[in-house]
Amino acid sequence: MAEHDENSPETVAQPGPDPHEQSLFEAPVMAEQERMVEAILFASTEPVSVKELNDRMPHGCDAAEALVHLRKRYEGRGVRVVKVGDAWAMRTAPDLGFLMQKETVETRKLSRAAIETLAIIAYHQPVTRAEIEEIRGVAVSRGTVDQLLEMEWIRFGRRRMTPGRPVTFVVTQEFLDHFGLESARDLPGLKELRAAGLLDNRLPSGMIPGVGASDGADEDSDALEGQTELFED
Amino acid sequence: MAEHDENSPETVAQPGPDPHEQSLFEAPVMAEQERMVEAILFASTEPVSVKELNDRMPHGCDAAEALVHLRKRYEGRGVRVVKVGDAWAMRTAPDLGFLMQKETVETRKLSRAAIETLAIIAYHQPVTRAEIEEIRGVAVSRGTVDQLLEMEWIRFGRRRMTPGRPVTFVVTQEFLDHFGLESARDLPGLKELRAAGLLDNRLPSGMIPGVGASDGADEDSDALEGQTELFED
Amino acid sequence: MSDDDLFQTAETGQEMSVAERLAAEALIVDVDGFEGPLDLLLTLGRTQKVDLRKISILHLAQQYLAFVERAKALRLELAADYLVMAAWLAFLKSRLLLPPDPTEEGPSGEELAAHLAFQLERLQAMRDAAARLMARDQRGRDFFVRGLPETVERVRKITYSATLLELMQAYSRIRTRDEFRPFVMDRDSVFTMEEALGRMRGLIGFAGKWTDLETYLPDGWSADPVRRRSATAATFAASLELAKEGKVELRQSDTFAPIQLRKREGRDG
Repeated sequence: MAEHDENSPETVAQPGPDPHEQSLFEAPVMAEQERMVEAILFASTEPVSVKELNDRMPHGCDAAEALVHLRKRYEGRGVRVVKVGDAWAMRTAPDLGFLMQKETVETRKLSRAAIETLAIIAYHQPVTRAEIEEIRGVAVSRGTVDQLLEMEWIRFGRRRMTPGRPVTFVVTQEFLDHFGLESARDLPGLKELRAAGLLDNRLPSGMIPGVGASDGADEDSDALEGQTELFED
Repeated sequence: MAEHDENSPETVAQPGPDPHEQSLFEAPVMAEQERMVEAILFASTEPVSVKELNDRMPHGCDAAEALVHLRKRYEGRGVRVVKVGDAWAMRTAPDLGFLMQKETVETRKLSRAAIETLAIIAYHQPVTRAEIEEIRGVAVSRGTVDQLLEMEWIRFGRRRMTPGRPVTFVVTQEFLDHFGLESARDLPGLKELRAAGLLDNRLPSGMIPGVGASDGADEDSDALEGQTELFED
Repeated sequence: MSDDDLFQTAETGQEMSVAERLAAEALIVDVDGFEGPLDLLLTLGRTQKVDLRKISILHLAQQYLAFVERAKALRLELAADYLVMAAWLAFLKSRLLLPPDPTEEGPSGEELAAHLAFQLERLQAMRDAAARLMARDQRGRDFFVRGLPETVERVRKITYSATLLELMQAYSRIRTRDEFRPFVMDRDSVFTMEEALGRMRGLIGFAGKWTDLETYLPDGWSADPVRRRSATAATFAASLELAKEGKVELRQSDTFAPIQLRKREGRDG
């Protein structure tokens, strides 16, 4: 602190200052006063009143006037001089609030329930919740469907023209993009899955002949049917 | 995030973005980028790296260039834009420190041992405990190093590739920030000390008694290497 | 090594007279600031008021040894560093006093002294550097950080990932779950006796004439030999059951000739 003698507080804030003596020291120029207000407002943990500014600044300063200049200087900047009650503070410009967020992206694996539900929708679309449950053999939680809707991988399709007019689910373009599919038709049927060794059967495949074949065939026609509906709307 | 949709990261970061599509979103003008850097630096007590600035600003921004403009703008003001290692921060001008009595936090008084140890680490980094002891001629107490580590003024550097693979100590960004240094290269008198050979860890091996002498000798060549490394980059 | 290790004042003080204790404390005040032998040498060197590089190591060594003697006289415990340094200085002193022995290996007394001077100079340089460092503008004392920082909100954006493979595996899992029942049979190619019985019960009402058993095979079970075998066996077993029940009559004209059946009239009709 030794090198800043020209503004040294000792000079103006020494104990029991004599008013006559003080007048010997001229108040700093307005530009300097503006700097002072700027530094005080910047470093303060809470808004500072004009009185307090004047108390902290050297004798003869006019914090109110310095504030006018400072406020003008910060107009349109990323930081503003704002009045908070009777006091003053510096704040970041409200339109830049979005910068005060730091986004961290975390990638998680989709839960088993979610991916199964998604698979059923993809292969059977348009499909109702009841149908999904029938195929999966377990109830589909609301959260799972909501998650898939939120991810925009599924959306509501047309209502079924059956009693209760249940909503159906279909996959979205977003889904196709994510999985690199031109259309849901491109999803391989069970026969192909089996050929590719993707069926995680624990039984030797020879023991269950035919099952995949006929099922797969059903699937195909089903999927095609769904597709037509999907791409019609 | 709603108010800056045109630069929304979601828009440009969707899977498989088309490079042509990206160019549709122009980065904000430099004046606007400067405002953004201003707001981010202003709002943070910690120095912010250029990388983090770019991460938080809209796509296509050049924080490094905006910083050049901003730093210039704040020249001579009550608040300054300062470089701290690889990062940037806003700090009040040191000549206005006298206004801030209220803000002053009573810092823990460091012992003479701690101050000397800190200086040795700063000027000789990366430096091993044995080397510190050799320079000071006395064992370094655990408490001293712990205190400096706790204050986050020093941290562990890379291990020496010498027998025992001793850890080294280096100073931190926090240290640079506290003492208003842009980098460890800016330490006062560094050049003169180096020119005088006083930062060389030269040691006729095995002839000096006392603490850490032999260790120091082993690490001799390495220390020189380390220093070069540090001050070259 | 802290100063406390250096002189065990607390314990030794108990046994001393007041005068002795005062004398001891006087010395402690003197040495209180010393952190180690180099530090002490540096201070002793400074009292000679000369440039460290030109310091008389011999003179310094003598002063140091005198200091250690004095400290020992006060029965203060000296730390190992001090004693090692004392021994080394005594050795250095002897080297500096005696003419160099050309047959002896190792650094000369002058070289040792020069290095000691270097060490002292380096320590002094570090002390000065430390002082300059501490004299700098310091954060929180001379310059200040933002008083009211805005917290940077950490927005955790979670993206879920799934691969096409996982999707297909999930679907396969669901669709093949039914296959995992125990004792799974080839249901497609097996025509059970129950099925055959059910089928024949519905048909025999019209079978007034002898008809080949084979005509009772269900549609689509004749072409594939595997299926045909199963259907034939089931139908045959069913016809035996029906015959047992007295509902049909069976006949076979010759070995391996076709089996024929017809509805049995009369008994319950």
